[in-house]
Amino acid sequence: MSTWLAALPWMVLAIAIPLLGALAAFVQPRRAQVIGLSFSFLTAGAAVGVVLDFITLGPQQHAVGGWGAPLGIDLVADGLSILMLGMSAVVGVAVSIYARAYFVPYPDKAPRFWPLWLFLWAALNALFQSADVFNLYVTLELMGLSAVALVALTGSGPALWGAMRYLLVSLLGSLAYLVGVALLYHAYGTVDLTLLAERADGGLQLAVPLGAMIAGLLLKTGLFPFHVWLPPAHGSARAPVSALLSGLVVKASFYLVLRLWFTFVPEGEGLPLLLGCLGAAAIFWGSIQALRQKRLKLLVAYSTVAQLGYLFIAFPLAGLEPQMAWSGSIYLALSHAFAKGAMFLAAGAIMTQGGHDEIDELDLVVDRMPLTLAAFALAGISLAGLPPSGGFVGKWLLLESAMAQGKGIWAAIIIVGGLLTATYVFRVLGFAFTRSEHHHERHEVPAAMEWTALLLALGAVLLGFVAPWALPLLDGVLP
Amino acid sequence: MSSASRPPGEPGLLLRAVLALLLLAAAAGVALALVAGQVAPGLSGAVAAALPDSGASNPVTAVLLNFRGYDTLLEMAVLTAAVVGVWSLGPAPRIRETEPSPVLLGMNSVLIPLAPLICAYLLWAGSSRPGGAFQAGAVLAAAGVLFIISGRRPAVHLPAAPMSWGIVAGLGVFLAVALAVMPGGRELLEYPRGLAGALILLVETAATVSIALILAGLFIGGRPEDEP
Amino acid sequence: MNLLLLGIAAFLLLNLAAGLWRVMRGPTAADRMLAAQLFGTTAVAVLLLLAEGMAQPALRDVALVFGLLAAVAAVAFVQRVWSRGGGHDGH
Amino acid sequence: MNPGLLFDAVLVTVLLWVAWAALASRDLFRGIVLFIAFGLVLSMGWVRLGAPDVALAEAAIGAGIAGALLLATWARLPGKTEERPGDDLEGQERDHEQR
Repeated sequence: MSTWLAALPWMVLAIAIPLLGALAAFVQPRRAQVIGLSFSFLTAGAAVGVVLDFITLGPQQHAVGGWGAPLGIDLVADGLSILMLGMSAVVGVAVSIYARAYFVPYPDKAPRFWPLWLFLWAALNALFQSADVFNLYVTLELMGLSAVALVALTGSGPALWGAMRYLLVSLLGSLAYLVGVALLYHAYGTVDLTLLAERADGGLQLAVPLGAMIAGLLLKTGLFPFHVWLPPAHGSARAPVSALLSGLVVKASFYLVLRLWFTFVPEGEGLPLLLGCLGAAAIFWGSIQALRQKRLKLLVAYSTVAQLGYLFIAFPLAGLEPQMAWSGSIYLALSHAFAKGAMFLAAGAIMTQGGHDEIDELDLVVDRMPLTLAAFALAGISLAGLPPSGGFVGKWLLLESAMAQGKGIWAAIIIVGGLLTATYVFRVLGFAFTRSEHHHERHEVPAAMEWTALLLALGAVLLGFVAPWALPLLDGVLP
Repeated sequence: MSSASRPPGEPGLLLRAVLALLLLAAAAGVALALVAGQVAPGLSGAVAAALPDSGASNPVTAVLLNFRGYDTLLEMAVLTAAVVGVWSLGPAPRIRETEPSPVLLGMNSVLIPLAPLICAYLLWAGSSRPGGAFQAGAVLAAAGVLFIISGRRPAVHLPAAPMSWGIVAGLGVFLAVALAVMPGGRELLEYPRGLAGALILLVETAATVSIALILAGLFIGGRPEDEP
Repeated sequence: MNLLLLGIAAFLLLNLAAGLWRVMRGPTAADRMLAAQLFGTTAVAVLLLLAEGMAQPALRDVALVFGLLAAVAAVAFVQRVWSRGGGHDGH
Repeated sequence: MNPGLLFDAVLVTVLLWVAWAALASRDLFRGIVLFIAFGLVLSMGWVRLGAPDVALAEAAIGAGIAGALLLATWARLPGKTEERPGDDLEGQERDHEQR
């Protein structure tokens, strides 16, 4: 890499480029597709720049305005940040390529999709790099608002209803988080995470704000029983939007839960156990609901509810073997982003082709769309945690951590959840291999929509192979 | 009231009681956290110390546009995204306004020209006393709303292009300034010494125009008709 | 001085509370709306008193903005609400 | 008695009461008017908290945009054209309950 390229402020560019792209796509609605796709590549390039900077130089910091904490705002890119940035870059590029083909028949939607998606991407990149609890609130707002608008883009009654519910939940979550921020500033006189970690002394002064913030974030993550808004929103959105919401947006609030947890390291057994139990409930409830769904996209959406539950199993397991449990949870989050993104993209392709997404009317879809079905199956493998996928690595780490501590009940939950996942994935595949009694009209599906889903699903599987290189990046982040 | 007669969609008594208890618990928690322990000195000392270098003598403006200007930049993105979201819902509803009475027209001819004046005043005052882009933009937007609902407007038929350029101006100029100061080893938004005051005024002026258009655009409630 | 101004401000605020009774009672939308308009006027007076009493001249700007923009809600009411629902002539 | 304290006590009482009344109002229109009044009182609250900037923003938004937006929205709600605006909705409710 030439020196001037290496000297560019990639952390800033990863936020500024998508913002500029959003503005450009908004003022040039007729060229929104071209502008949007170009800026997607540039954004992903900037994210890769941050990752390379981290690998060559170690954790990066950028004091916005030159003031530094506590007066100014600091941006930080550590191992956890760059994993999330990289995840957003890969899923983002795949969804962008897919969306360019997907929105060709909807010339009135495309000029709206691109600015909103680029705003969302800017918010994600800003969120993953921020080290300031108030600035994180602002990024949460930008992320929530653009995500809601993306759901409403569908325009149908159920989508608007889902978007409204999503908006209210999102605002409530933000409000709870903001109350926590205000209390933290009241007690410690700063909103910088590093300084807060130094000054926080436990007790009620820390417990109440932290509880408010985490409760708000759980609402935004959609952890059982706060998940009720998730299936209508994710299930009724346009396919590329669903992929972004399930793949990336819920991960952002989960990332923030982890960030707060790693910063303040709450003491006590009760809260981790509660989070683990909610996670276990989410796995069962989400999987059972997924099995009962008639529509493919709702099945995939309920599967998100279930898979989000897994991420929280790490909390009760982190006592003795924190490294292993946290690595497992983070790796599951990454591979779920890839797999669920691929699954929603595949569902969108199937819906475009047949004009519907009734599961028992899939009608030999394997003959017509082998690539898409392969994508769905590969993504399913990663979700179910079969080797050698990324999902396998994540679940294996959790399992090993549970066994090492003799907490067999958690191991059992992980395994049973995997079986349930495999069941609903195979239910879809089964109908895809059988002929339906009804005849359905068929539409051409652009090739780009098929192979982006497939590549993303392959990525979810390949994540299993890169684990030995990816997991050490987390050294120094985990408590 | 019995549960049978309550309107559909309204939560039942049990749910209400649970929600009320949760809210009470949350309020009690917040109150306890406020009372318990010490109150840390905030950042007002640090702000006062750095104020001479900030380019604004009003500490609030210095925080919003300089020390924590990055927050404000992202907030401008939030406002812009809100308009994009509203435009995505559909074209602006056609509302046939009632023919305005002569009283209204007479009042408008006084109030509407006053608004830009007050807007400029608030914008200018912002650097040294309470005021600033948001307040100024809101006053201007209110004048726009007055104009729209008075029935003498083709505001919805305003061509989309100037409106959308005006909407993005605030975030665009802010971002351009934030990035343009970087060459020469400065950080994002690190205004060069001596130029801070002028750059802040430039950013605030663009933001005022955008905020006014954004708020008025939210009132209109949809995209202009010639927008695809 | 200070005592007198803040006392008067508190008295005006109590007046405002009394005006709320009209908002609650109605009976017509115009009654409620007019009461709210009266609040705007009261608020301007309270803010001007506070500006003197608290020695914060910037509060006059707030009063100015209230005075200027109080009309907007009233016009919205007349143009969009009152004239449409058949308030004058019925159907 | 400290006049500032007296003023604040009245202010807080009125603020809380208006907030509650706006939330609990069954008549939507009355709720909107109460919300406009709430904005006014809240603005004075910001003044007493020493935040004239926020008071100014609240004044501009509350008096200028929010009220107009809510009223315009109310006018567009379905089922409004049959009713005379400002008909005594409490009376109607009473009638309804009697029936």
